[in-house]
Amino acid sequence: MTFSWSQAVAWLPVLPLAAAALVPIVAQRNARAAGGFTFVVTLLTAALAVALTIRLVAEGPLTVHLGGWVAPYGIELRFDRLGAWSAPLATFFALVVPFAWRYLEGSVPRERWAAFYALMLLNLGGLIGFSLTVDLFNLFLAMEVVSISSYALVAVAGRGTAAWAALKYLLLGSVSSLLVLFAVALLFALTGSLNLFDVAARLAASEPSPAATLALASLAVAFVVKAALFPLHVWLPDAHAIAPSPVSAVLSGLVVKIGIVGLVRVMQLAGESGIALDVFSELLMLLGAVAIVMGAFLAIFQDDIKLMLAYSTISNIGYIVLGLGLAVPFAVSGALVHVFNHALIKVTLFLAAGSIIHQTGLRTLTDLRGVGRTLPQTCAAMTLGAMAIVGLPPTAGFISKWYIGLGAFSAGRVAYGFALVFGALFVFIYYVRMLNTFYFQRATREEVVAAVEPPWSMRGPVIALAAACLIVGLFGGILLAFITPAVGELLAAMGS
Amino acid sequence: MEVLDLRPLLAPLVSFACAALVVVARKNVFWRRFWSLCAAVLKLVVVLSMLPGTLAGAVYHTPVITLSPGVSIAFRADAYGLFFALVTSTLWVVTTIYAIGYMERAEQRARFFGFFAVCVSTTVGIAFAENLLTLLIFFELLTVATYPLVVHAETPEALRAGRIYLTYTMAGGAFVLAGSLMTLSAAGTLSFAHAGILGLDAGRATLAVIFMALVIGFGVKAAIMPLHGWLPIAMVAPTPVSALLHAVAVVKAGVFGITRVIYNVFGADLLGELGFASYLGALAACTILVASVMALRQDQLKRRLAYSTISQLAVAVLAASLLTPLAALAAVVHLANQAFAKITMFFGTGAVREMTGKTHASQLAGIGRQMPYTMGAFTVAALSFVGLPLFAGFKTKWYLSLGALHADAWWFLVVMLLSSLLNAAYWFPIIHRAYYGQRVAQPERSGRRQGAGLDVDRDAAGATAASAGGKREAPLVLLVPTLICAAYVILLGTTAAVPGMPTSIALIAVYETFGLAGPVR
Amino acid sequence: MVLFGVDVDYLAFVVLFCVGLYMLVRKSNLLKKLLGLNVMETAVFAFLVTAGMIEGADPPIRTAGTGPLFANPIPHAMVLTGIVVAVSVTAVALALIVQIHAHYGTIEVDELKGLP
Amino acid sequence: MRWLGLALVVVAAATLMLGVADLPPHGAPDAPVHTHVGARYLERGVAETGMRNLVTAVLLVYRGFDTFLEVVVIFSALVAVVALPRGRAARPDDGDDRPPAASLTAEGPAQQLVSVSPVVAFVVQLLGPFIAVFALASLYRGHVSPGGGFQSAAIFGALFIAIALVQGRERAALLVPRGARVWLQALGPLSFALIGTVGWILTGAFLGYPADAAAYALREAMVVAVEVGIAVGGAVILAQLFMAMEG
Repeated sequence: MTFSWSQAVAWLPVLPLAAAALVPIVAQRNARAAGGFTFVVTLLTAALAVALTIRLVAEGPLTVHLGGWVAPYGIELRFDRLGAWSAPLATFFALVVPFAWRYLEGSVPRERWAAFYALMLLNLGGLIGFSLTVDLFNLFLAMEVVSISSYALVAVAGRGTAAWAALKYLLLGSVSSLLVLFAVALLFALTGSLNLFDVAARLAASEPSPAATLALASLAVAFVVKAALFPLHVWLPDAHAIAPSPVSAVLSGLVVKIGIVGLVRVMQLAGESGIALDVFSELLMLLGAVAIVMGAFLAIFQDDIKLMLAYSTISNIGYIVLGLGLAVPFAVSGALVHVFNHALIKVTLFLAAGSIIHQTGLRTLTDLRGVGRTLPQTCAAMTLGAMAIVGLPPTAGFISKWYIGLGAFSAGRVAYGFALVFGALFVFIYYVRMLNTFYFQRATREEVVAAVEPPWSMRGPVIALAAACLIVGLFGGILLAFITPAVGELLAAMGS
Repeated sequence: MEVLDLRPLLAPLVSFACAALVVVARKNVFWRRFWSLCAAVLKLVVVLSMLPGTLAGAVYHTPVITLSPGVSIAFRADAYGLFFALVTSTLWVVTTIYAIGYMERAEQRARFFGFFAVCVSTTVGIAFAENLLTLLIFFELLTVATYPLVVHAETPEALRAGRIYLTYTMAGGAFVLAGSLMTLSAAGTLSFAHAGILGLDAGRATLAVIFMALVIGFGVKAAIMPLHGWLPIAMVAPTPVSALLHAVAVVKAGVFGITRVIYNVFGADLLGELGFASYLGALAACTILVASVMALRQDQLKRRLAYSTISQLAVAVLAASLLTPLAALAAVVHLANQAFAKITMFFGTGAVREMTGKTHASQLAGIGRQMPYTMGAFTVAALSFVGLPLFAGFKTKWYLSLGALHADAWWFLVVMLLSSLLNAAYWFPIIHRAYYGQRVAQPERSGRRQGAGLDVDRDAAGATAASAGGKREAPLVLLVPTLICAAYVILLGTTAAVPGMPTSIALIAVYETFGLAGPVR
Repeated sequence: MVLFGVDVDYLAFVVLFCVGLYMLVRKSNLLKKLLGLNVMETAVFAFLVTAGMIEGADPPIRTAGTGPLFANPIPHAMVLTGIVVAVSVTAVALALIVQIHAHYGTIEVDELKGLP
Repeated sequence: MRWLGLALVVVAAATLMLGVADLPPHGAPDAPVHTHVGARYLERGVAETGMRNLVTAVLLVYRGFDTFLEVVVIFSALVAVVALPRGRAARPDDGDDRPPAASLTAEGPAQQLVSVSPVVAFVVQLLGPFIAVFALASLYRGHVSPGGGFQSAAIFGALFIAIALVQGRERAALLVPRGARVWLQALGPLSFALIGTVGWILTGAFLGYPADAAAYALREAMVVAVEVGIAVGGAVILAQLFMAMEG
């Protein structure tokens, strides 16, 4: 056996997925041990992903042909600059899982912990597989792993209301999955291949057909549903707000991004096959701009902090989609950087909100007055996250807003530029209310006065993430430089 | 000559560090005060240490982070920036002392002094910003850092004021962001240059949009008339905050931003060709007059001060928009002149309120006999605003008028004259009443300091307080800063060689901008 | 056979798909919605198998006496996989519906909407 | 809302018609779908994989990773169902005045869901062993004849459900011992990970199978191991899904 780094790419999704099967076995002895085991697995996955990222920067993309069958005859996983998204994915999970250790004690009965941790690992494995694979059918399967585990994670803690939210999520999610499957089937029927680039090449070589356009369009619609772009967002707020906070963090920060990764795959397909999606990208931009404003606008009326965070996800997806739709270098780079930044910020916010809810048992702004005094560290993290999500400099959110905006203006789309810049103001209205509540109002509830800072297993991740929001804001250029070559390739293909 | 140096970065960092230390010190009064003062002095020293070099023609710059080509966070202390930094950091020392006295019994002092330090830090950051991005970053930070100070009282009124303040300034920030982005896509860079970075090739319409976005953005902070709504309302903040932030740091940052836009982003030549500046000038002229009239109608002192501030800021904006060297000089020196005069007035008002609880102009009868030094300083500032020779305000008006004549803007002289008259109309009655007015026998609200003795001054004051009309001067911590500022007002008006704030730097700034042969080169 | 310009096998897929979609969209009962989803899934599977078949070909099992034409094995593999996925989703959905029924006492969307 | 749903269906129908109208005529051997990847599998599949059933060859060898994800999907379904709170803890107050919309509520944990006639019960008991043998055959001969791991899992699962219906859940549950469940349910993903690693060691490619004729037995063993993992794991998961759903 010769060790090669590209073979290690295969282990990246397999490690968490196989470990997920072991979680119930570990938990049989001790439910708490399952948490530790899961943490170790996420940590290993993150380490592997980071190691691969370093190889990637040094040597270029790593490709593994599973089973040794060269594409298009086998399944190909690519660890390129887009696939490197799996490194932050695993890292975020490695921060969320320790947070969940203590969080679960108050919200999920002990006998279901094993299932919870297994679902987390399945979710991670699915997300990684989704971002690595360039095989369309494989993409569908990875998406289903993510989806099924997400549906269950939404309902894991709650009772009926959570189940209802999860079912709404499931019904819409399944239709979108079905659209993906249909599109894959259509593309297969047209080309006889399943490898994304092979499909695109064969489409480019054949005569343009409405069927191919239909396939791409239904892929795009499906991913737009997964990404919860504005008019198709209805499933998101309830699901993300009702889920336990570590789950909300994962769902809102990471899982919705499969829609975005999927859209990038559609862009690759369209670019390589020469199918013009002009009308569609116009629509994307318009919906993105509307989503920015509407998501923020709807967030204003929420009293529940998690519901507010959920709506802000809709707004942020608007940023990303607008950036992708603009299809100019700065905007697309900004959008892809925002995929990371939004994940970082949203995980920070949901974990901080989770800490507050866990320590006080309250979740509406009206009840949480004055909590900034009893939970100073957690609330400071929340504040930093809020500043970042609004896009105030020099936080992480600013970098992405800056580049997407720059793209809009340099593409001559001044209206979209202004929509982007001013949409954030709506978001700010809400966060000001939140900050006022936390810091500048007297406590009205005893739970708030009596609250103490959460244990370190919860506080540590929150503080680390909040610090990262700031650091990434200052050194966002590195992210940008990392993603720019990939964007160049993507746009070069689309331009040809 | 460009010199690589850490000091432009160090200056804002000092007070960031201080903010952290203040928060760490928290309950410990001594260390909190120590760190606050320490940082103020240290920063002044850092800024002052750059003065000789700048006078010799050096420009210190510190690149920090490059985000992408043409976009970086970098600091650069040119003459104009240094001048602005000198004004703020000198005033910070003074205000810190005042604030220590004033906030003695307020709640949440750690938060107050922490954010106070951050505010000043960001102001210096604005002064030393090398490009629009850095400027924008500190501009937004300033907004955020001021907010806790505005809502410090945590009353519903303060929260409402805070909300209005944020709405205005965040919208302003968004305009600056949009303007910066458009500038970047039109010019390919954001670094300020003496001749401007934009060119006619960007297209007149684009340039108009950029100009409007940037001027509106900075104009919100500079409180140009239709955008001024937040300033009077934000006066609910404690007096040192109103003084430093709403007479100096925040609003001056706006004016500073506008001048940067006019001279270093567009450039005097380009703007002269485009003619946008004259609209801005007209707007500023209106602001001067309307705000003065509004000030006349305010009885509450701080609100009157606020409208006076609006009017005075517009003077600087108007001067900058005339695009002639002398007017530009006026705009630069006005930064200092107005700041010192206005802060003197705020200090005086704050002291009066502290001692007697009086907040309205109509209540001030006889106060001049009670607090002679405080009201003396107040009078000096008022005279400066009216524009009497030997006071700082006169210098501004002098250069401005000369500049206006150069620009053939005779109407501007009329505006100046009217403004002086209006200033006289709203300051002199107060002074008159203070010295000659008879105290009406009314049940007055008592000042916060009556009765409870904390320092020596107050004991004396408290003892005499009972006898109406007796002397009850403010304690030294409040009085000394007031007097220092008043002294500066006179110094600035009489001599060019004010320690720390020589007119020659302002001259260098103007020479640099207009590409003239400077006095030292 | 061609009907409305579309191969009749594909037409069957379209009809089946739309029947499922109609059930999903218009039925108030959650179980019926789920059935609609399953019908849609079946439609897509049928489409896949149709796309992979060849007139008169043998199943892709190369034992003695078969050939020379074989159906494409990939769609079969995909459909097999797809069925398992569909079963999994259905299982989760059913479990959720049981939950909803236990909590609300109903699985009619019309009634659920009014409930907290 | 009424017409919106209908409109959606009509639009979907129109779009789909437009899309499929353009497809290459189905059933023609020269369509691109038949001449590309599939053709190669048909041509060289037997030689490359040693399997006559090319569907199984695709599932296990060419696209083994898909199948890995597939067993993961069904495993997630089980975990998902287990993760949900038990359904029977309905609110005590809503039992009487609101009649159940569908007969979802079970009467009691130990009772049969459906009353089964003795004839059916007898037939199930009679056929049970044959069904089991059929499932095993389908598993073992899956790579040369119709069948395979999943089919076998489905048959086993169906058999389990039939037994549970006839003999009661408790009796059926004995078929899958409680202590072994967590191991058996994990067999699918684990066997893939294990055999994948073995393949990696032997061939240098994850999920690879040794191709040379000498390693025939080894390859056969690996394939059967994966098939057993899929079948047993899948069957246990299906059985548990059934049990978890209502008790």
